[in-house]
Amino acid sequence: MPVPRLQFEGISKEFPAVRALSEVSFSVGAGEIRGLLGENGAGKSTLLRILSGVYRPTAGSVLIDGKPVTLNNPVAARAAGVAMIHQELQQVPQLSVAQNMFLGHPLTRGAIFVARREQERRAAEALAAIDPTIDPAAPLGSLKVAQRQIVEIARALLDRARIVAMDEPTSSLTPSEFERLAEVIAGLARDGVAVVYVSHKLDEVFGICQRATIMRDGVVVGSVDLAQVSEKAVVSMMVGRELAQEQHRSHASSEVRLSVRGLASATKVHDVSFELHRGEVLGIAGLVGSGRTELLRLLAGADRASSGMVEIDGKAIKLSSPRNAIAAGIGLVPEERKREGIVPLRSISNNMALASMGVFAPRGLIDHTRLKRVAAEKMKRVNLRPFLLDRPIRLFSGGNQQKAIIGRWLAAGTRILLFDEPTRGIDVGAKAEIYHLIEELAAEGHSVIVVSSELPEVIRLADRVLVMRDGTVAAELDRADLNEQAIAAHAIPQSETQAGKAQGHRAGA
Amino acid sequence: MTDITEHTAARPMAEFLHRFSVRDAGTLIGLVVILAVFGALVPGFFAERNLINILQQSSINACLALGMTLVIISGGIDLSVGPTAALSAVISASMLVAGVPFPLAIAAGFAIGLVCGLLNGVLVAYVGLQPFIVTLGTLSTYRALALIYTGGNPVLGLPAGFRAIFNGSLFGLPLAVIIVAVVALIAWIILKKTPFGEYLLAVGGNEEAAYIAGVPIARTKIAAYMISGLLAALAAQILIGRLGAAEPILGNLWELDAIAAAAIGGASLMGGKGSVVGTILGAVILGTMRNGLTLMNVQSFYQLLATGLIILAAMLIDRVTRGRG
Amino acid sequence: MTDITEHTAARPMAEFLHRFSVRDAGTLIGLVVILAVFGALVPGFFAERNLINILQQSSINACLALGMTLVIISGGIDLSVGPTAALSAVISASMLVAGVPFPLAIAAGFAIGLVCGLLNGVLVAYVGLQPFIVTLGTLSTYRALALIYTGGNPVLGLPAGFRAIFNGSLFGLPLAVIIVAVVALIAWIILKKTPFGEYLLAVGGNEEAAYIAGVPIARTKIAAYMISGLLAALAAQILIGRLGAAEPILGNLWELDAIAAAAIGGASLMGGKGSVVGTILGAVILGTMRNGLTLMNVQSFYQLLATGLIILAAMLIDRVTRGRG
Amino acid sequence: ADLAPLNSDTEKDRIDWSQLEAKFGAFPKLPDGTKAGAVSKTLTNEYWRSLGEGYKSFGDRVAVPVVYQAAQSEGDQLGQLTIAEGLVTQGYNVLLVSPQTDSNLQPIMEQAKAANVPVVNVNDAVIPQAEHYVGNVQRDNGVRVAKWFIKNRPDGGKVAIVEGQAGVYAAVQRTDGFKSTITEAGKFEVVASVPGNWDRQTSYDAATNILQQHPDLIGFYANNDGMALGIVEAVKAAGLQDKVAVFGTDGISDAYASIRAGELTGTVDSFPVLTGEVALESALRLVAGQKLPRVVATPQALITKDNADRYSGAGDAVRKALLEDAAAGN
Ligand SMILES: Nc1ncnc2c1ncn2[C@@H]1O[C@H](COP(=O)(O)OP(=O)(O)OP(=O)(O)O)[C@@H](O)[C@H]1O
Ligand SMILES: Nc1ncnc2c1ncn2[C@@H]1O[C@H](COP(=O)(O)OP(=O)(O)OP(=O)(O)O)[C@@H](O)[C@H]1O
Ligand SMILES: [Mg+2]
Ligand SMILES: [Mg+2]
Repeated sequence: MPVPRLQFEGISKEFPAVRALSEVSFSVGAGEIRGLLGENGAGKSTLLRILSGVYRPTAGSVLIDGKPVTLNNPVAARAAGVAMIHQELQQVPQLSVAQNMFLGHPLTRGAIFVARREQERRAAEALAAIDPTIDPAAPLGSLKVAQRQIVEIARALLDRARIVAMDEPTSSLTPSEFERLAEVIAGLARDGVAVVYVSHKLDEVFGICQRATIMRDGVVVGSVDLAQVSEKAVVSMMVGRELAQEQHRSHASSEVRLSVRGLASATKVHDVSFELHRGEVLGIAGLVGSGRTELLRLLAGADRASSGMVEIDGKAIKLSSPRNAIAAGIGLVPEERKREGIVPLRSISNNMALASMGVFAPRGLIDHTRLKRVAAEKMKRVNLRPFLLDRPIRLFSGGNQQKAIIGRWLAAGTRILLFDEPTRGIDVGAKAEIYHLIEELAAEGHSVIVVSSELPEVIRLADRVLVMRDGTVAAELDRADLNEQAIAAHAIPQSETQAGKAQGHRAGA
Repeated sequence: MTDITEHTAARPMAEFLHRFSVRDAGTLIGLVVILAVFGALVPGFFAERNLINILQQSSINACLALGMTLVIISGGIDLSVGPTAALSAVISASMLVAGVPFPLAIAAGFAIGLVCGLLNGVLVAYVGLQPFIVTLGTLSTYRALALIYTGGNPVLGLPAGFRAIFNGSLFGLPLAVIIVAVVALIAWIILKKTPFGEYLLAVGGNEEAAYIAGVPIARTKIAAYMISGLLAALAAQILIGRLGAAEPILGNLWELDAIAAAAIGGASLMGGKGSVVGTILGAVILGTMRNGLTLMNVQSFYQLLATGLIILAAMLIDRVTRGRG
Repeated sequence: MTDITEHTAARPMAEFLHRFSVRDAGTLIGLVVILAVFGALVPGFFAERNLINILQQSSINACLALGMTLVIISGGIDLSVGPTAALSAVISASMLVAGVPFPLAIAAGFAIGLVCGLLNGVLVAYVGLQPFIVTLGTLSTYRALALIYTGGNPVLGLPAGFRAIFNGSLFGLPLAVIIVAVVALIAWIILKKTPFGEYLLAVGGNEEAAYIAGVPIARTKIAAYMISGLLAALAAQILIGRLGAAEPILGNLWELDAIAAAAIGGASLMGGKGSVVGTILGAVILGTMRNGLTLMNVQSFYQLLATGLIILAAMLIDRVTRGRG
Repeated sequence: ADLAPLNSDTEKDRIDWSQLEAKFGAFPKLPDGTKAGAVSKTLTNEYWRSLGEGYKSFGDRVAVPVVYQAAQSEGDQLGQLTIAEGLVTQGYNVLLVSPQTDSNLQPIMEQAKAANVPVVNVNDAVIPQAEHYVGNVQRDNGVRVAKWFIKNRPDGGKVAIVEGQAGVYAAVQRTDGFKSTITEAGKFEVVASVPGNWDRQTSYDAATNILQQHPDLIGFYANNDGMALGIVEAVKAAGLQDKVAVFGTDGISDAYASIRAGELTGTVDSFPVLTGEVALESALRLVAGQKLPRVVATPQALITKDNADRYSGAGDAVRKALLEDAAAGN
């Protein structure tokens, strides 16, 4: 048997109070695309961060082509032939796309000046494989999340590395972008690169990987040949139990809770009208950039509407700030968790309580006992892991941060919940929990809007779906008419429909 | 299951850390080291009288530093505390000299502090200017107003009754020290126990997220600057009570001492972090140092050197006790 | 297809904005307004001689502010520029007076600036202390060293030959202005054209991302502080050339002017943002203001008031021209 | 009994330094172990260091140890108060203080009184409750320079003032003395009175601007010598050294050097060393139980190239010259 390209040997990593990895060992051959699967907090990112020199292991070693390597910092890792796409976008918004891609090892002229043109040309080449429309000279901050993620991928491709580690590279990407990425990855593998691919989207992993290594609570529970096992089997290895396949159940009543008429923003949303019922889950589908996030922000009071009116329970309300919206019973679980969701240095409990401080402080002083009790209760409900309510939220995995944000609105007694991509970066187990949670909320009489680019998610959850296109509601589909083709047909602007048809099962966005 | 036992075991420890953080312990160690050094070098350093002196001499800076801490936690900075104090002082004082009843004159002084803070806060929160540069601008502006108002002259002859308010003693402790201790307690309660404290930490920690969570960003910031202004006015009252006169140039460079105290105490100028206990310890460290150096009769150039080095040393000690990151 | 034509069409515009940003245009408008106001109020304000005066008087602050801009872009701040300049000045000057050849004495002054910056940088980058508090500490330390070195006395009697180096004229422009213009050009090239400039922006913009990308964080920060120290030393040489004497108390409050210039010019104290052109314009705005107010013989209290208000006004104008956010 | 607030410039209960010995006899014997504590404004200005030298030289002469401390910078009011409080607690027999402002050392007066320690306010800022003051008349600094202009520039002309830190007592008084005296004379016009903040560079820039606008200016008055020396450079740079007279205040050694070199026209020397000697002498006389008048006035003199040598010799020579002046009544 040939020497594996990449070998982890007994890797352990301890953080204060948490053992993130224990004795992780497995190897990846040259030209292999290895899936790395596990629930939130299983330790996938930690392992890859060790591989890319960001963390140092507490014990164990990494071997490349059979030789132990010291990966003390990102530069050493790069020198050893490792390129990595990080889960959290690691970019400098003030610099241009090309500058970001060459950051840390710029191309120079005469060893003094940055060869800007040359960088932009090479960046454009690398980007072309996935999204040729990204302008390498544009400031990175002006790009949308999805485009930024593509830049991050393209950056890793520049390095001509022997090992490419991808930590949820597609969390913001559309299926068509994923298709192109899949081709790129296959190309890498043909060239003998070892690829480690982390994703919570099992269909992607099944689509491009030969084998997958599955982790749970910091240990490897096994490596499987994906051709031999079912998704269900993999999932049960990940979560340690069988996940029941749940069916959609509707709790919608006829009582109109929220009524939106002619809502528009100055920029992206035009004349949106719809009704939301008590106990209803309303899905919003559409292409990336169709204005869904913007619509939710209007409803959450985060942006100001330029016209239109909103009624709750028949009473017109003004949504001039998130405070107003919250008072009216509306809460937003935002799309970009790190930027808009969490206060990194504060604990889980405090992050949870932020929107309902008034409730916890009826006489001016915060009742910490009550706050702790409610936090414990809500966090148990969302199954926070590890269950450390006083730990700063920044030390939790993305999925668990998301749970805390959902808990925030549960604690605030919100009646209308707006979810923007609620399961982005969230594992199958937690995803099922969140779906379940959303249903429970609906059953309790909450009204829910879910924006999602994953059509199966929309179909799984929604009683009714609005399809948005270019800032307007292109169609409203009832449960009976819900299927991916129907949504796609309305979401994609007519001229592109032809091209869009080609994309089979998940032709979503 | 294991999760639950684990976390209940971890609870009391976490609770304790919550109340007296590692960071504050680091600052405390810094203070103890400095006290020990001076105690060894200066005879009579630990005399009760001298210790009270240190507290009294630290009280004004502590008062300002508490306000500064709140502003810093909210992600801002207030360079205008000295001139705010001066403006408040000269206006209160001239009312007192004109025979206005004490409560009214004091209230006027506090009102000035609040208005100065309000202006800073509005420029930062509503207009969206950088706090450093806003308060750099008002630093000059408020000072100029104080000078113009008095024509540059001190306001002398404050009534003895007024001076007694801020200048007395209670249980052997100077009133100024007691007042500042009460202020510190209130600040601690605000930060740890009230929604406003939580809002400050959230706004400084991640403004965008705080906004989405319904935190009243602008009001929180403005309130922080107003508290800072109010405490500057309080410091001014204490000082003019002590001095018996109010000068328009009072409060020169106060901002640097206040920032130093807050920073030594663990406030991060990036926002979202800071501690009332730490700030008080920071102010006492600075006060102790001055007192000790004077008692050792260190020449002023070397005192300046020592001031610089001790600020650096305090930060280093803190860094070491707390570990990296 | 359409996409491609679109983005190539957008390129030249983006290029242009890249070179002279909207933000710089805002600062320029601020300057023009101030010039117009003084031009209307002060006869002879636009005399060539006076305009040269303004440039000359702005040159020292501009020199410091350029270094400050780089430090601010890297996410730091350097409060110690004044004392660094003082230390460099008195050491150069005493060597000159002792008869050391000019180049050696000047080099020694520059070396002092570099060492002061190095210390700041190491404490910030390797030890991980907060820049504000590190340079607050070294602010006292370096000043104390300058005072101790000279015993508090100015160093007088600098050789005329030395003074001519920094004090002459070329093509009718004072050499100081030309030197600072060259420095500005170099700073612009560094920021826009070299990897180091990118590293500065990256470190200040997102330190973690920069670290992961392999940017040498520590070296980049240290270099920024060293450049700031070096430019403080250069400012010191220009100043002692002009005054013919080096005082240990030279450079008092220089840091505030330098920060004000950088901030007016668009640097964000949160890091990752700043412009060489803007900073130069900011320094000229402040210089114009001083010059104009002096020529109008505004009384000192009102000059102080005007200084404060104009800093605020400059920021407001900028805010309006640039729009929210 | 409440004392009226002190105004050192006008107080009636005063004596000239030259009369001390005549009125109160030879220096008395002091209690054993007498030691004096002194607090100055700052040591960053030669004036205050010279004052300390005066304390020390007189202390050495009568075998009294003197501790001389200073705030870390000019304007550090609370720091100075801390220092002074430290000295009170340490049990010095007499305190000599030169306050940063009129009021920042006020609490010392009470603490010292409680500890039965006399306090002498030496120069510059004036504590209203001070029972003892030794120093010169601040206003007179400006007046003397104004008189020089009136005498030596009979045709009058444009003059300018460069002021110290806004709001500081000495700066206000000196500026006012100059301005009112020269304006009263009629032929002069004060075209500018701008802040120099005790700073050489600021003064240089201010002077450059003023000269450019008023090339026909005939003179500058600066509130201290450091600023005056900055102005001299500006005047030289403008090529006007023959036309513009520049005066400073304090009489630091650099000013003397510059006067001798023909650059600075003059300065008002207030003889800090001598002032220090007189102040300590007065303070120790108080310790010995003598009742001195509230104000002991110390000398000052306008120094120009003509008389520079007379006032710049060793301590005793200057003392003699000044005693002669005093006897001559100016
Ligand atoms: N810097 C840190 N300090 C302390 N604990 C950490 C740190 N980084 C990660 N952890 C903890 O280590 C564990 C593993 O986290 P990791 O991010 O590797 O999980 P993951 O498998 O990538 O999860 P996700 O799918 O949500 O990205 C989690 O419990 C997390 O809270
Ligand atoms: N930072 C930005 N700079 C420029 N344009 C932006 C930015 N963010 C969003 N946009 C534009 O605003 C439009 C609406 O974006 P929005 O995020 O609301 O869409 P969305 O349907 O929610 O997409 P997504 O699924 O990515 O969240 C997009 O067409 C995009 O071009
Ligand atoms: Mg992860
Ligand atoms: Mg979106």
